[in-house]
Amino acid sequence: MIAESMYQELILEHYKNPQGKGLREPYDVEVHHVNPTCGDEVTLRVRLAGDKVEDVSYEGQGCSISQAAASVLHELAAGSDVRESLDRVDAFTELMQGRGKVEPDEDVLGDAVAFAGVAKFPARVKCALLSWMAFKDAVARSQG
Amino acid sequence: MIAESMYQELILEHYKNPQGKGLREPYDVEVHHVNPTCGDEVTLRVRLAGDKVEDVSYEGQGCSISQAAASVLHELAAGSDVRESLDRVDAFTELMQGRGKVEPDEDVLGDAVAFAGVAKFPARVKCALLSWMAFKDAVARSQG
Amino acid sequence: MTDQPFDVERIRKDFPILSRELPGGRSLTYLDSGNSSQKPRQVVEAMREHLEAHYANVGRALHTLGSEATEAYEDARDKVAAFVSAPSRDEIVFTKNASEALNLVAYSFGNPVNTDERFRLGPGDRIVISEMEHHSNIVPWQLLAQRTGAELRWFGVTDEGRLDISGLEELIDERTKIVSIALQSNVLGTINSTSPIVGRAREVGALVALDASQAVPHMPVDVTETGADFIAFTGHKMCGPTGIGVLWARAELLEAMPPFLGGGEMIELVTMESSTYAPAPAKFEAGTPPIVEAVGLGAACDYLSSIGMAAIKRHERELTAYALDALAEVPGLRLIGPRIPIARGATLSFTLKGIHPHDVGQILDDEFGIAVRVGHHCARPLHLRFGIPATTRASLYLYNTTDEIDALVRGLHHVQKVFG
Amino acid sequence: MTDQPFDVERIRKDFPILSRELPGGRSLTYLDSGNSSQKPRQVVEAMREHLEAHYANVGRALHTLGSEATEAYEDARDKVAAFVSAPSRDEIVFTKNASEALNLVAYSFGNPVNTDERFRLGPGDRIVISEMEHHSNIVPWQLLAQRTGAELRWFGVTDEGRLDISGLEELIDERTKIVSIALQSNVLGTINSTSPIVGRAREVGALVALDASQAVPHMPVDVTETGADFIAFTGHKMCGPTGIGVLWARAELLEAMPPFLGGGEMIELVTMESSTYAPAPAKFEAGTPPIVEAVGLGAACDYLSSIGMAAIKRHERELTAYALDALAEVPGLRLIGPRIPIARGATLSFTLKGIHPHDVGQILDDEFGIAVRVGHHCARPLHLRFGIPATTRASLYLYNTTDEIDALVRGLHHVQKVFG
Ligand SMILES: Cc1ncc(COP(=O)(O)O)c(C=O)c1O
Ligand SMILES: Cc1ncc(COP(=O)(O)O)c(C=O)c1O
Repeated sequence: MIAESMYQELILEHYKNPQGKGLREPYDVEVHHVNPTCGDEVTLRVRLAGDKVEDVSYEGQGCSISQAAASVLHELAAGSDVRESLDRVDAFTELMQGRGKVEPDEDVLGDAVAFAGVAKFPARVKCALLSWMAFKDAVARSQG
Repeated sequence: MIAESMYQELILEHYKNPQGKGLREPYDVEVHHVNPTCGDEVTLRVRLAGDKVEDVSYEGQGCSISQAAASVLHELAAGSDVRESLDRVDAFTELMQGRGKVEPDEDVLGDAVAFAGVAKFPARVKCALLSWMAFKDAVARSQG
Repeated sequence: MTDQPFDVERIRKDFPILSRELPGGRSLTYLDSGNSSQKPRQVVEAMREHLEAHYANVGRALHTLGSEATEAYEDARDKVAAFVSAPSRDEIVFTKNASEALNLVAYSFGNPVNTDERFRLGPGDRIVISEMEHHSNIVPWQLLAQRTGAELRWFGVTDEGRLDISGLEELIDERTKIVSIALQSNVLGTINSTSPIVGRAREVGALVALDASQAVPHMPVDVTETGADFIAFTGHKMCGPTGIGVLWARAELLEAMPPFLGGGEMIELVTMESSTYAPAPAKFEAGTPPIVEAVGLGAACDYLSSIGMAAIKRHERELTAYALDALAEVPGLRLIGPRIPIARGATLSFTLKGIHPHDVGQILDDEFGIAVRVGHHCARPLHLRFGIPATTRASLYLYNTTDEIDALVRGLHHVQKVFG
Repeated sequence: MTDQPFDVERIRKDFPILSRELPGGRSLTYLDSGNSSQKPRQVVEAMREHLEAHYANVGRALHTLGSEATEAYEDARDKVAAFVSAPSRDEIVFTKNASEALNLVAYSFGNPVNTDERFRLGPGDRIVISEMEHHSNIVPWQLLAQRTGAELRWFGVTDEGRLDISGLEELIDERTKIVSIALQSNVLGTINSTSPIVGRAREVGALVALDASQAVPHMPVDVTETGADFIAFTGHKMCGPTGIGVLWARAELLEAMPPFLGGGEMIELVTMESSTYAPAPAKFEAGTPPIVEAVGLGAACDYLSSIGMAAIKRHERELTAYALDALAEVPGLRLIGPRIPIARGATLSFTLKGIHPHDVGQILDDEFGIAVRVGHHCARPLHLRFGIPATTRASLYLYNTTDEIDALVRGLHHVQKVFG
């Protein structure tokens, strides 16, 4: 099983009821990322205000993992501190690339720990990371 | 074990008391063959008289297998029918290259069946065949 | 033997993993044999026994274990040769997998050292493959084209998932040196008819390679009958272990080909300045070969032969017919590949409307212990051809049952409920 | 752990084959580990267990078995990385044996597609090896020289069996692109000091490869400490299975190198026109990898680590000192290689005056069940250097005892009686 069923439900929940989905104005930067292996796509916008992430809005298509991951990202990043949200991206990346060996820190990752089980499937890691990488990219560009 | 001990003794016997060793006159053709892998060498002369192999004389150096094989060759070929001796070479070659799967025919091969066990060691097959191949080559040349 | 009824329950008992309980108490429904097959205990046991009682290096060792190991290794070559009716055991080269076998063939072309005209390749020359190939029968040829400047061309695929040979004469032209095609597609299940391609290749003097990775495990294959020059397949898809593949090639071609990997065992005579090479197959088996893996593959050939490849093929055809009908009932299911159980194997790839294959696979596994493969199955160009990024694939083998197909269909209905 | 006495009797119990009875009731004295080592039951059992309970293809499968298999395969990479202190697990490429690893490195040079200056190779450029190399570290470079027109040069060997680096500066000159040397000779036992060679190579901008096939099984090897760029070794000589070898290379070089074998798993994105490649190590692992073999190799690393490589090295040094003294007493015995147990491993090659090595090996095996290797041990140029066609080689490992050396010496006396 990819993860405990509680977490599966959480992923499904986010998939069926994505948080903050849709592209919104105003935004600083828009990026478009594709996972060529499975065709998943995401268009993502960020709006920063000083040290804060004011909004993360997105539109995309793909499997439940990639869609739910975008929803969870929105939940965790929108309204949070920029530095903190980037740390969270790093923690999530580490978890995903950890082949199931990295113990997720629920304090840092919140609902994103639901994806822990994905880390055991190299082919799925990119699905989970798609929107997170897009977010990191967008933040870097809006700061750069 | 390379072969039953009776056969080993037979090989050792031929090695220690090689039959017909030494290069003799007259001869029709002399050939020199080398086994590059282990450095074994043989110089071999044949003297044919019509359908008969009148003499096979040889000189060489190498392991007991290659030396004994030359001695057995002499015993079987010298004084025998050319056609028959070439058939024997073919049977011996088949036995050696048969990876231990070919049942030797003692009527055809005589003492040469002692080498049956060698066939299981690809690295040794060439030792046993060295003088026999030289003989075949020499006969072909003296007929050609 | 082939007249006996096919006793799938008895066969399943030979595969310990099939009765394994998955975490959460799920039982296993393994429908991913096209990816890799499971191993009967006869194969596992042959390997264990060899490791514990007969192991040594082969060829060069002159002691008892060395002789036993050499005999076991070379016996495996005999078994594989017999399994595909090779004219000579010396035409069987052991590689690490089918991919290495195909690369070995590709690297024989355009080698500046080689003088055989058939293997000369450069700008203006042509390599022909197809759009339904596995990446392992695409990338080696792309790399070859890049190294040599030759041109890579390919057959298309029809909407029904058959090879489109309408442009055969133009595609395989006088400049073509090599044509390399799958005998059976790992996505569509399509079994390609080789005779038109071989016939045309002969006309223009091109050589023909067949990727038989998905064919040899599932039907009787007689290498000579295919008319091909090279045939690649792989141990792990035919009840054998990982770490071993096979290249069959006509003896005369193996002789003409330059060596690929250099090292121990493939040589005749080495000096610092230069070397001469052993005759095939040793020439292409540099270094210590997959000894224990060969023993396992030999045992796999014995196992499959004891059941009979014709019987296995028949069983799979029955499963395929059953599965095609069953899947046709699933709403929103689009099958990619032939819809009729003719000239196709037991590989069933499909999409479910509105649901990503990843999600199909995850729910099937999570809830029912059903193992299918999802993604592009190392055949991305074929998926692009059908305008889809990925499919769900159920691939069946001798140990699968109609009950398992029913389970799959039930699982798909559930998937549709979850994501509905 | 390393303070405990080395309990060789306990270790021997882990290797079922060592207590096997040979035909004719002979017991086995296995002195051929340099050719291939025996396997402890921990390794055999790990492979059996994987095959019977966790087997599936790796990476691309998304079901429970696929996840278990992937985890087991990638865990093995972690274990191997830790075993040789690799800075990153991604620097561990699984190949089929050491020979493939060395060929992989050789094929990275002079590839017309590659643009990295360090790997460009053509006429005027130089490849440097040594006269004590195994054929697997000679022939790949000869083939490379032939393909590219580069020049192959080599270090000589002293009468004592040491690498002759007196001409170091001349040999490794500004035109040198790659130097490839054995860390430990499979005939002489000599352990080469790499620092002068690496130092000189750095001066001229050449890369350095080490053939560590005979080193990694016998002593602690820290890849970074060697200073080398590439290190090759092989599973079957270190208590692991056949069918798997390892290439370690610095991450940055793996990135710069062109792909070698093309196929599934080594790609990122494939279209019919062209492909992009996965990052290393996947880039160099085309096709289904040696999954079960990796599991076995991982278990072998665990096994060796549990005993301790330093302890194994110490044990072998004691055996070597004992064997050198014992063999020195045998009349007419000429040792080829260092006579003192310093900077040399437990590999003892020798000739017996007037008796062909083939005969030595045959009698030792036939009469006493002693397994040694006879011939040129895939190092013919080295034998030519010493003016002999072949030697008898006893090569020892963690499970060997001084009693077995005594048995060898008794056997040699008997051989001399038989052929006296
Ligand atoms: C020094 C050395 N290099 C390379 C090899 C080749 O290893 P493999 O046969 O596993 O490719 C060997 C062993 O045969 C060896 O002893
Ligand atoms: C059609 C086809 N060709 C080639 C391969 C490659 O086989 P391997 O992974 O054993 O190299 C596969 C399987 O992955 C396949 O299905």
